[in-house]
Amino acid sequence: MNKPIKEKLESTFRDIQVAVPEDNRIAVTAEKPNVLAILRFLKDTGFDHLALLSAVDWIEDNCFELCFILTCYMQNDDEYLDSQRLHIILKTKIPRVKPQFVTITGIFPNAEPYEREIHELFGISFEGHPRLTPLFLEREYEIPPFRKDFDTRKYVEDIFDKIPFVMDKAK
Amino acid sequence: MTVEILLIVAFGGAVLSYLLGKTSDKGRDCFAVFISLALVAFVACLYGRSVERTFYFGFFGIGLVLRLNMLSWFFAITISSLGALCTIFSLSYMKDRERTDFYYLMMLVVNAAMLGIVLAGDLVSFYVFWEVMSWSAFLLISYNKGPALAAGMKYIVMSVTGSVCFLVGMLSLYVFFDTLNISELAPAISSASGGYILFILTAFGIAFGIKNAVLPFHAWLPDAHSEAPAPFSAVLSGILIKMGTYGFLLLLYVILGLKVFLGLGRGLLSYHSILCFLGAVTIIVPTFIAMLQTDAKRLLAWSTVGQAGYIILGIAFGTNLALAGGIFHFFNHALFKALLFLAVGAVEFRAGTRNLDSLGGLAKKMPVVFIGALVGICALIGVPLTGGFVSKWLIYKTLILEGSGFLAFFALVGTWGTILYSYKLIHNVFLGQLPERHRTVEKAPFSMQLPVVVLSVAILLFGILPGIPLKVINAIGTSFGFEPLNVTLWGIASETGALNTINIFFAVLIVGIVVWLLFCSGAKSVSVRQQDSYAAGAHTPVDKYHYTAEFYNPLYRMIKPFLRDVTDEIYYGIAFFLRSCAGILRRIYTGDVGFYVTYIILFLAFLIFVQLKWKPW
Amino acid sequence: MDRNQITKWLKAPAKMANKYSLHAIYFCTGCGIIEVPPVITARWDAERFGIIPAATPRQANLFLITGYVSVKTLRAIIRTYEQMPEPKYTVGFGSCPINGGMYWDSYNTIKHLDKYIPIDGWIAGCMPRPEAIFIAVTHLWTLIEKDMANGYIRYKDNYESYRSNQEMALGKLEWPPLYPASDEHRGGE
Amino acid sequence: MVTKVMQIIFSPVLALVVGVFFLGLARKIIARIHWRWGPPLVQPVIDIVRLFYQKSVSHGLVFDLGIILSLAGSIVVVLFLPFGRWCPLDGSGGLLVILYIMLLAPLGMALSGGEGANPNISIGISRKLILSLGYEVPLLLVLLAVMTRYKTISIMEVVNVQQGTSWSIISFPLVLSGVSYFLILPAILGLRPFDVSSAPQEISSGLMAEYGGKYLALATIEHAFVLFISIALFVNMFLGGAANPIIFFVKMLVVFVPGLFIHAVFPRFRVEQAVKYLWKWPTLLAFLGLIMTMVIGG
Repeated sequence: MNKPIKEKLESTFRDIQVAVPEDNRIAVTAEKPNVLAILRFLKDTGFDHLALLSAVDWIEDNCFELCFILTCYMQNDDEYLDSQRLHIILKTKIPRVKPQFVTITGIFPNAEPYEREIHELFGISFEGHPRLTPLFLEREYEIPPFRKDFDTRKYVEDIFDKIPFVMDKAK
Repeated sequence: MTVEILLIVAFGGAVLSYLLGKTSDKGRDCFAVFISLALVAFVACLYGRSVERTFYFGFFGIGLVLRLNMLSWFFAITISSLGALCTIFSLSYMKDRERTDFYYLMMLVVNAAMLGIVLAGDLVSFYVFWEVMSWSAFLLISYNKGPALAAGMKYIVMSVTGSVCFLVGMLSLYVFFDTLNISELAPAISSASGGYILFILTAFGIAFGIKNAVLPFHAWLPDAHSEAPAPFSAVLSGILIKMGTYGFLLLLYVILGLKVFLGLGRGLLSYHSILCFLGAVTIIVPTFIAMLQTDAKRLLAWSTVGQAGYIILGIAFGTNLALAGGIFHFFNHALFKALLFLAVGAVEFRAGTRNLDSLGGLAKKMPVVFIGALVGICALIGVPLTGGFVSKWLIYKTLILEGSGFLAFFALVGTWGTILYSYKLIHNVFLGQLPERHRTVEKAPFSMQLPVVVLSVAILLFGILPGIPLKVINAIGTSFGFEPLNVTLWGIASETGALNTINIFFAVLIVGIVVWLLFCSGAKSVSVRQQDSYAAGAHTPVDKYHYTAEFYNPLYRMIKPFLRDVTDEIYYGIAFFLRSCAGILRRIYTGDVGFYVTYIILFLAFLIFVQLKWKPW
Repeated sequence: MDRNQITKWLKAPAKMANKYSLHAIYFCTGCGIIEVPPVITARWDAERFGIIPAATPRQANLFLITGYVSVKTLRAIIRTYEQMPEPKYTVGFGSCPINGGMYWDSYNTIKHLDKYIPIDGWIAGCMPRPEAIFIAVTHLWTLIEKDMANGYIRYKDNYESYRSNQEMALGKLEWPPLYPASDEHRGGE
Repeated sequence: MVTKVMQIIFSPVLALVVGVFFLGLARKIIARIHWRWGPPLVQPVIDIVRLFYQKSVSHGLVFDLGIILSLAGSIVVVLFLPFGRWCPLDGSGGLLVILYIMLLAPLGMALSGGEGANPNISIGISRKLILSLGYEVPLLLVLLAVMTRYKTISIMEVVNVQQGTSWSIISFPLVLSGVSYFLILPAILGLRPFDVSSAPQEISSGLMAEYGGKYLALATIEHAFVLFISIALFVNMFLGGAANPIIFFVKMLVVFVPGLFIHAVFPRFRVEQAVKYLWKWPTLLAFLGLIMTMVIGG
């Protein structure tokens, strides 16, 4: 099952690398412009479930990597063979200095909270996103906390350790 | 101080106040209040006198007979006192409304007409005052335009059909006995045949049933009560409904007499048991409908229909205890229903709305009205220290001891339905959190608080010392031919189970004080602002945290299929059917002259043809 | 357990009653909550010590904070603590409320809970076993006996510093202060 | 006269002791069914003493007066109920007054809860009133059957007649009413299948959500009195009261304990399910009981 997918992908798109690390895994790395086309193509071929959208911070080569994991929603029904139960991971790199990406809620509406989370914790802004407001965090951070250059120990020292213990007046 | 001066003062006062209103509003208000208080004083000092006077005007020979006995005195005192309180209430309720002179005129005319009905000695004057009352009530119901007009129309159509039945009954009586004086009718009618009596009963029964909102004829009441202005809807449901009760009493006990009434028909099919069954059903159905209303006045209107069922049940059951219970419940219902309507009117006057889902927390803003409404619903439910309990106790005792358990069951389940909808009224209007938009609501004006306080005190007084009204009711019972109850100041003393409200009062008082001391012995409690209530640690948003809507939703889901208002649909069906018939007729009477001329010519031709052919003349 | 000694009851009924009827409200913050069900059910029955779960903070006098405290739940914990009526005791489960525990350097957990609300008893352990919880309860009894379980009194005396700590950690708080500074409205008795 | 005053003073105290003992017994029995050791029998007393020393929160005057009215209502009902040979206020109203004063307690709690202005409380009140409408239908049929059977409305007479002849639960028409009353007893007492109005998990104990120290103490005392009243009513009407209080207490125990077994293991009804159940079997039995008494009673 994954052989034909691999050929089809390579035939339709030019500068993408398709690797098959295991029998039911396909890793596709692509450039930013044709990510949307690939996503739409995969969705049409039956991978209609965006399992996860996450970001990885490669601080050494100064870039963020967005990973989209797609599966076919009904794949664990019995008419699917074991070999057909596939996970496709699509990776793309974006520069770390002013991270920008386009929203994919047009194709996968359930990506909306993922993108908000990545925006809040990594600082990657997605244009076209309906509401890019903070999702979890209570406080504001200059460096978004999930970035590698965010020093948690220093943050704890100058926020929480500054709060004094309560000296009991009575004693 | 004789009876006719009372009526002259009543009607004259109404007209005078209208004329006075042309010059100065202040003068008219004080004069109207003065007149209604004077009426109360006049009626009070007529106590105990039974008088019969006839006056012959030029009205082609039929004289106006005025009669005063214990029964009519009891009704008259209730009418005049309630009328006085409602006029005082409407001083500030009607302050900045237009057409207030017309309102006061109609209000005093309705009072005077009701006094007239109660004092009427013969059926003609009874009918005249009945019509005056119905029409002035119609004018008052449709006072504030809009939907009130439709409600007024519905009311007047039904009460006119009632009056027509009354007229038919009256004329047949006149034809048979050629006298319409009530005291002469009574001996004559006992000689009439059973069938004729049944016809009289149905004719008058329909007339009084419509006015008393017995079940099949209750369709007009919810609309009329919720659209009428608050002080008038208090009079409407407090007293005007009870004119039907007075009619039933007059018909069943004065005209027909006890033996004839109970003798009609056998066993279950006798007239009195059908009336009892009708009364019992009237208790149940409106109570469940009242539970699900979201408009305060409509809820109270449905509860009026329910409580009228108690009175019918009490009157129709035919033992001295039941009669005493029925009449005492009429008196209590007049008091607490007027109190509740006045309280809701005060809330509507201040907060601007009477929709139960959007009100809340007004107890802090309007404490006196809240206490009044609380006493009102306690009396409505029949909580022991209020009058409502004593009258219900009398009815239940006789129902049980006479062995008709199912009527008692219907009435008791009605009480539990009353608890649900009366608590909903208090909870949605006065308890709970005060919404932002009602934060600027201030206290009800004094002229609204005075009637509420007076009525609450009266309810509690007659609840703790029921002997005062029971003595008068006992006299009424004996005048109807029942053997007297031995009435003590605090209830009934009889071997088959006595009632002693003083014991209950002292028990509740002492135990209440003991519990209050126990309460104060605990650690001091800290008063907390409205927003500081438990919300699982979350912040309670203003206005969004607590408001009550669809209070009895689970019950509503259960009894929804049974709730279609069948009688309303029937009446609207008849109305639309009649309208369509009229439509057909319209095609013949097209209204332009040409058609009429052709009709005449055709008819003449037809006549000539018949004459030529058969020569009948 | 000196519960059955009538003389102690007659001498100090308030203290004895507070000891042997602790209505606990346990706040399901972190992982500690999984320890509470076995404590109140068949194997280790807490009811024999007089501890029953209470539905709302108004009915409770023992507050169990089970597990790490994130910045978001601190707001709810402060609100619940302030809604409990006076003689109230708090017990912190596990090492996270003590000093942040495993999440000592995390950006969104509260390290020392007793900077924000007074804590009467700590139970060490990265989720203490039920026996440890009962040891804590008996220890709390001795504290109550010796009048040392005075968390709520400390809270009232140093309310300003507690409040300022809370505002430093959480920013603006939506509810007004429990004991207003000028002490005229609430009359801090 | 003096014995009457003594009765009036002591019968509420006795009722309180019996009620609180029942509360303690209930917790012990439920614990044993759950294989737990369970608290000492006097645990409710300890709780009440602690609650009286605990400060509390009040939401205004109606919040306080409501709970006082509700407890006063329950205590006054106890004055009307015969306990063994004692019946303090027998001569003033009988069963009808008991029936009507019994509604003072839920009304008082509802008023004070309404002032508490908490959505949990309002849901609790609406459920409590619907449930009370549910179990009131069969209860009224049962009371009417007893009253028409003995042709009286004073409960003392009902007890005296039963002392003479056999218990009324054995005589034919009233066995139906007795069984129906027993079926709705858990609903009146608020035991597990019907404790929908004070469910701690869903609506954080409904009416008692805002009750702190002394309010909760008064609420538990009021629950103890309601326990005593409903079971004493059952024993007086169907098990023939008792010559002396000890036998009366034993009879009450016999009636109370089976309800607990159901309470310990049963999940909780929703309000509609509870009312549907109450309006089906118990009402049918009570209805038959009333018809039979009217037919045989003649």
